[in-house]
Amino acid sequence: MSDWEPKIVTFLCNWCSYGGADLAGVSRLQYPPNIRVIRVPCTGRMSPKFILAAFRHGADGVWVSGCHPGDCHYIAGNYYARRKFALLNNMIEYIGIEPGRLHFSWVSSAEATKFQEVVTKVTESVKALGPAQHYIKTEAKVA
Amino acid sequence: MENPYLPYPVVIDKIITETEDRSLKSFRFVFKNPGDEEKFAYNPGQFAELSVAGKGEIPIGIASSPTEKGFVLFTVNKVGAVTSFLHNMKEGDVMGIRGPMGNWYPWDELEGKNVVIIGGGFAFTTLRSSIIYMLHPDNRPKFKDIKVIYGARTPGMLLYKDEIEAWAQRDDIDVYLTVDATNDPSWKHRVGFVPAVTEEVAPNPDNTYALVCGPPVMIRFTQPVLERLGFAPGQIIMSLEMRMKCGIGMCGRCNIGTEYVCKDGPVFTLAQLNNMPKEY
Amino acid sequence: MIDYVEKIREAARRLLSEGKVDVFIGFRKGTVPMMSEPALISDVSQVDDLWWDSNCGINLANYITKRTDRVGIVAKGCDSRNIVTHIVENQIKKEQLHIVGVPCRGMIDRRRIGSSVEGEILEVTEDASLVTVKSSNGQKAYDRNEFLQDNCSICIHRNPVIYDELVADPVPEQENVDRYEDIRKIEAMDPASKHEFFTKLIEPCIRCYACRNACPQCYCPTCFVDESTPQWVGKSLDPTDTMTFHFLRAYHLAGRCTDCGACERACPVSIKVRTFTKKLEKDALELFGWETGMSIDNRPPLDVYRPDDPNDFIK
Amino acid sequence: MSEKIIAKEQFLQALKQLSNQQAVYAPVNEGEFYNYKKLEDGVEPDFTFQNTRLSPKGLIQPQSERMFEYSLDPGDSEANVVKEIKRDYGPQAIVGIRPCDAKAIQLVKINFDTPEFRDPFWLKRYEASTLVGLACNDPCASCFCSTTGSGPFNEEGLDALMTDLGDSFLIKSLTEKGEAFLKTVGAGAKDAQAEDKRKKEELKGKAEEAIRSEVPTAKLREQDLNALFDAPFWEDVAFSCINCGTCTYLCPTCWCFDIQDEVNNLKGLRIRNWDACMFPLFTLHGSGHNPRDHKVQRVRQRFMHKLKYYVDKYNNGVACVGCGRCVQYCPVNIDIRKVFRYMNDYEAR
Repeated sequence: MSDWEPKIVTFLCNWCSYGGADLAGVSRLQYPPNIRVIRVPCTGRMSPKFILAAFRHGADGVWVSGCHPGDCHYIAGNYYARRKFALLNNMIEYIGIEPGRLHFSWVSSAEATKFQEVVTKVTESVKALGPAQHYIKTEAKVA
Repeated sequence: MENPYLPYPVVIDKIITETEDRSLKSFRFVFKNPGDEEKFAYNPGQFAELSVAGKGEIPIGIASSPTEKGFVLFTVNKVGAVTSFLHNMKEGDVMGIRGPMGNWYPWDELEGKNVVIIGGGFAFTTLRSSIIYMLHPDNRPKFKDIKVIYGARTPGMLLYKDEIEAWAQRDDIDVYLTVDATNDPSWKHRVGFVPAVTEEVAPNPDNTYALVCGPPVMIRFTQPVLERLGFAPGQIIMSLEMRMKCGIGMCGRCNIGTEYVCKDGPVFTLAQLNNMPKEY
Repeated sequence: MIDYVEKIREAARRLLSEGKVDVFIGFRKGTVPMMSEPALISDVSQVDDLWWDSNCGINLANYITKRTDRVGIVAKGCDSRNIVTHIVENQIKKEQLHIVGVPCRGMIDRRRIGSSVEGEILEVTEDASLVTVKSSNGQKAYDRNEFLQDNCSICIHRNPVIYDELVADPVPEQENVDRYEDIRKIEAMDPASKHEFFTKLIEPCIRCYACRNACPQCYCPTCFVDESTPQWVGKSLDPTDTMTFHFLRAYHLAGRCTDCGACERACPVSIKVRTFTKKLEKDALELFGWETGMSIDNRPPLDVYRPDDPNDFIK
Repeated sequence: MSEKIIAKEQFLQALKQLSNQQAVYAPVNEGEFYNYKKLEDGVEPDFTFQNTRLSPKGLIQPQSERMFEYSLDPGDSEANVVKEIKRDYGPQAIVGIRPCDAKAIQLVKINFDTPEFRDPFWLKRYEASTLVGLACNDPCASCFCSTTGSGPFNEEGLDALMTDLGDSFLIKSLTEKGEAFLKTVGAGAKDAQAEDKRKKEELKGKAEEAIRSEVPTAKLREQDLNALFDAPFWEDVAFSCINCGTCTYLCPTCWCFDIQDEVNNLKGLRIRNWDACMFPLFTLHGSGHNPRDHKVQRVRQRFMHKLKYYVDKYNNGVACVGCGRCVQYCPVNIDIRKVFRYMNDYEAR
């Protein structure tokens, strides 16, 4: 298992965190290559279905990142998202997905360094947990 | 035990985009295994389940005629998960077809009769099958006058345009084409709705059967026209659509009263439908 | 509770005959012990069909979604909170409704009685404090409080929060109730035990969707389980799919569930499906100070935000 | 065919032994209710049940069942070709099945075994099954089997029928399969004596008398289908319905199913799952049109199917065996016995 590398499905908002990733890229900042980025218009667009779908498809971790509170391109999308995430985060842990598999962050398009730091932290945290065990849809277990 | 749920593997031999909005494509399939084509012996009016591995199955009327050998043809409207996937498939891809299913137009009964074919939009598929079948030299003598009334929203939405134009040139079939509206100056045929054209063409009901296939709104307005012209409910033959899964009368969803559209239908006379609950 | 029957009939008779409502929604006496059937009447002559007892646990708010006529409706505490939620979510207008409030002493749990009583239950009668069960093995009376539905025994809003009239004086509300003892126990488990707990919890599920459909808040025209492009959840009895269904059903009720217990009551295989929704109810209360359906002037918690909402779980 | 008496202890022992050789399903107490379970270590059959919560139909038509498999790997020469799954439909004994549920399997067989098509999945499981019934000495208050063409001691559709005589079971074999079962579990059992048979008759009489719930069926066939379809009582019957699948999934005679494809990586399955006429999706066309869009249409379909369409189509009685499951577990107390009366007694104006 030593060469195992986690796969982390990452949802980045178009206006901030995706820009942060872009800046990290053009600034040649090194970060772990474990994230698979999906761009969303706003964290407010995030449905819990997206996050569950990622886990169902075998993601070892999921990370959602958007604009800092107050900086939403759509004024308040991330404020609404934050409430949804708070409940979802607890619920995910409640059903037995380990804390440390689901992450949220606010990263602005200027925060390339923060982007680098968060990717590193998220990857380390997921890596420490090992491959996801539960809640993965495999071949249907039916007659 | 033969497994009636197991599709025959087929290869997509040809894909033809039929309409200007690209929502309808015709797929010509050839059977992968020799012998399957014979097992898939069908009559015009029947349908089959197109089976896309990983996506599911959809019931589609067979657009080719049994007189056309070496392939089967289906014209598919892009609406749901399976059809959208199918529209993106390519020539040479492998999929499956399962059937033939259901009953067919009553060809024995139609012998020696005049046949009026009334179609609208993309419901022309099994009617194409029927026309090709009747026009085949072996079959043409069995039928008397054949009239075809076919309408679509615009000229670009007509299916099988080249074939239809060719039929229009023949003298053993009368073709009346119409569109709801057009500003295309090259359009040489009628403009108007199918019911109105039917009224104008006024097929004589004596010794005549009408095969009617089209969207519900067309059927709703064509039916009274035919009745006014003197067609009895037993002379009006229609093909119904339903959500289906098994196609063999077992999964339970496509019934109208006691009849399963997949197995006892899809072809019913208006006389039969008049005795069935109005739930379709 | 049985003493409410005449009051409910009187209200229905008055409302229908005065033309104040077009229809009246209440319960009919059931055809088997400990069951009642939701019923709609539109004529005074049907008023005597109406019934009320401790087996009216199905939530009647489920039957008013998107109605366009004027409706009289019987409502217990929880029903009334779901009616509030319906009004807030624009499923019905307050002006259309005439709410006949029922101060509720709790519904009895037919499952618990079923598994506590030897033999087959033939008849169950009740008065203010006792439930008398006649079974194939004889007759016995029980304290009704011992047989309340789980959600009723921890209910803190027994009286309707919105009504046009009450059939009786309000009942005293239960106090010092620990609503979330069971949830805290699960929260304290380690992830593996949680997974095992929930796997076992939903193991009997047959995906009949009775829990979803009994819920007044489940009114989406197309439920996520029926969506095909994309398909969020498989339709077979695969355990991960079943879990996905229960998770998303519950999550969709975040900040909307009143813990009326209709889901659990409806489940034909006795799954304690409230175990999912109660967690969200608890969190909505703890994180946002939210109790569902208490006033038509409050926006639901996921429809609003505060700048100082919990943020410490976000990096 | 023979009748034997076997002590309960001995019978349970013999079942256990049989379960080492083949699949044996029997009612098992699951806490609040009983269900059929495969007997294995730690799973004890319990024949003191009234009936199981779920009918045994799932042992012949599993709620979810793999039909076919395929590869989607472009490198695979057989990619996208749907193939049969090789599986062993080894013999299975279903022991303790109630006569109503056994009759239900015969009703369902009409759907899956037709002159034109035979459903291999259903039939292979059916043919591999030995159905060993357990007569109902104490029918439930909501049972109405005797007026739907069955009865607490009905032998139809069974390979053998057991009767609980207290300390022992009287087992009567009814078919070759039943005889083989009896030989296997009844090694050392005595032939039933006249006294045992008398006792059984007595229990039978008592049980039949105990069924007080009844439904009228005599006029269903002569009723006009379209008149029933348009009858005014459907709105009232359907009002309380929440459109869940409880009645259909618990019902032993509901057979409808859905077919779904599922893909994992590059391998796929075609699966069939129980489906229910109560769900709007059941009949939703691709175009968005739905012939049974309203719940009253769906509720009507369920009852019309059971009590009129089936009756007319097959002339084989009603598609209800009177097990009473839907009566007891419908969350909103829609009672099919009432609908029987509405439909049978309906007089169109």
